[in-house]
Amino acid sequence: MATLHTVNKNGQPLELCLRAVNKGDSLLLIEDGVYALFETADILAELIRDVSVYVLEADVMARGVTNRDELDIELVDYAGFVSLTEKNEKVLSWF
Amino acid sequence: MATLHTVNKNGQPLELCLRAVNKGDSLLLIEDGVYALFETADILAELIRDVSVYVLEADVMARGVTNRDELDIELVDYAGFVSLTEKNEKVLSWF
Amino acid sequence: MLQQAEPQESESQKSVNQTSLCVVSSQSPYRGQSAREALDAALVSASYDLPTSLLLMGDGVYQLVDHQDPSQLPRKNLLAMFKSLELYGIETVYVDSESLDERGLEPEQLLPVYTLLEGDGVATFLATQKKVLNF
Amino acid sequence: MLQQAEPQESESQKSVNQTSLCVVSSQSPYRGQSAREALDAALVSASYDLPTSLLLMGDGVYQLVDHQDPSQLPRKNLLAMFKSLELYGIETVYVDSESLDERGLEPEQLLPVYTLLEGDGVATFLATQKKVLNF
Amino acid sequence: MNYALAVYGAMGSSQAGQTALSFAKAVLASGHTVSRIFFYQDGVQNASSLSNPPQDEVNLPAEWQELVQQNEIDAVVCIAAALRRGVVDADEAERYQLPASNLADGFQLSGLGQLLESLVETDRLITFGA
Amino acid sequence: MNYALAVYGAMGSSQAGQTALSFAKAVLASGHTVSRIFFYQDGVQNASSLSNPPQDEVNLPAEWQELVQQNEIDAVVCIAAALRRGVVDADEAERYQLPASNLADGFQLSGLGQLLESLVETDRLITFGA
Repeated sequence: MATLHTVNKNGQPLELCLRAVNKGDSLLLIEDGVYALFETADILAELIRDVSVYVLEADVMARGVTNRDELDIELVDYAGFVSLTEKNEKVLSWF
Repeated sequence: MATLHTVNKNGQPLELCLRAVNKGDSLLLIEDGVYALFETADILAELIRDVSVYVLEADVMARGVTNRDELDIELVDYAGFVSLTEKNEKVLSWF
Repeated sequence: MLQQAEPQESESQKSVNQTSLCVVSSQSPYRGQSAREALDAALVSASYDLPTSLLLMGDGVYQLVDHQDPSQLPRKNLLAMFKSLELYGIETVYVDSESLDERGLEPEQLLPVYTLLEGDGVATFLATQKKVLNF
Repeated sequence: MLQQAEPQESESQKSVNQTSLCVVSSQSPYRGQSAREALDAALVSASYDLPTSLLLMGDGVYQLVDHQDPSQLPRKNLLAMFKSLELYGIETVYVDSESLDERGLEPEQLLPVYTLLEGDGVATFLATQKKVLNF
Repeated sequence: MNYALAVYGAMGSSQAGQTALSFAKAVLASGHTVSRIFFYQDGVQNASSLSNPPQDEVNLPAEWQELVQQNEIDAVVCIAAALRRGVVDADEAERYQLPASNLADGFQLSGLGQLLESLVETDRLITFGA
Repeated sequence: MNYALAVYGAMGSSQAGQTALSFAKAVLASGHTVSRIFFYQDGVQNASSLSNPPQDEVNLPAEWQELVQQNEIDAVVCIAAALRRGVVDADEAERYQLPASNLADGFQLSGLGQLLESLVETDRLITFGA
């Protein structure tokens, strides 16, 4: 029963999410959560070994957050967000 | 021109305040800022060499935060809060 | 804000009975109404006879710190609500051990009404929950 | 929300002229309206001919990240406001260097309209300011 | 699939309402159903009939109103959360002798039971936190 | 001394209003003057006439109202912040053809200039952030 986790800011929400993910889960960074690409790229780099990590395009563009090419992180639009909620049985929101 | 700094939560507000204080300033922890007595007692212990640190009684009691006896941190009520704003020419609020 | 299921809601109540819920509460008790409103959601869930648990993480662990007295704020004492959770059918209160460590809190400083989740406990527990509601 | 001093406010405007103001902005640009409303306060201050500066700290430094395009949110582009600050009389935009470091940001990633404060720069600068308004 | 959304943030200090609105539109565009949107905590401000932002900003309550009316979505505002924060309909205004009401058309006040019902009965409940 | 207060938080997600209220009472009890309280950002919700919390909670707008009326304090709500968040007086409601008004008696809408005036002209401006 895979879970999609959304994270909407760094600090506590991201930390608690990291404590709640299981192998095979997915993580979608939204809103201020996309700043993790700047702030905690090292944590994300470790995380993507077990978890698929996505960022929401509208929020990335709004904030001028350039994707880190060396990281395997997929940019999704809102249709992609919906598709992630279809594929995972449960959605947990960390905020 | 001494300054009173108020901090109403840990994390960014406390960190930015630490970067803004000068020797002789005062720091008053209010609201969720009083949790610093639990979380960052080590930082406060270092800080009190240069800065007078106070905590607001109503918020300490509300949260069950026991004062750390080994720290020289004074408990003030709202009258004491007012008195601190009299003694310092400027009041900066970190939130 | 505890609500009982109305007679005409028996159909939904029936389907409610087929699952279980964990309310995750990660906000401190008195900053705003978030902690209180998370508890309200758990209480309403239990009042529908839905097996309900509560998981305190992050600043949410501050909700259980003993000897809280918010009468000067003034605010309602959340600790009093925790003392009566069992009466309202909340089965278990879980506390994330790592969140205590990060805050310099010892388990003895909390109201002793909880089960500690250590190590991978949180991830393992949440994976078994059919429904999770975050606050 | 830029306001000009009304004729009947000339007395207060006069006393306004005797001091200077630093607006400290420490929130990210698009979460809520905080960053926008801090800028508004700085702009109104400058419109009273009060010498006004802006200091970005913490998540506030994200306001200056270049190539922001919030049209999909949709939200007003804050970067466009920063580009015209000088026209409105905001003297200097200061950026806390440590806040950039913590966020893995290089100075080149920001719109080049700021002065970097390094080391004790923030504390020293704030001590010289007669009036400070935090956001 | 049948979706429900929970929205906990107000426009002044959170992006939750805007994100939830865009997500709801994408759910509908994908051919799914949105049966209910539940506004809780500060999210109750999304249902105010008195919001009037400047021209260059979105009027979120108006956007929600259009979406829920065109798609026959149940837009429920938690009554306890709303009363605390000064969002009331005509009935509550009369009951508590308040001077006016400000719940926008298309929204209805109801209890937290509606959130739990959605959590149990829909295929997905997506929460948009503050 | 002459004090002014700035309040940026709403009761749902911040303690700012409650803290500011207690502080204002202590300032007056110390023999000082409070000339103005300026409500900005989400703090504009402190001026809602429609808040109606349960009996065991404080009705903050009502408490403010009593304080400012008894002590002749200028209670100013930032008009731009308020319009965004759905707090309006009768004049603004008419101007923008909104269905009602919800600014409590004792408060007045005005511009940010009032905040800056207080910052410059009073001895102390104390900000209560969200």
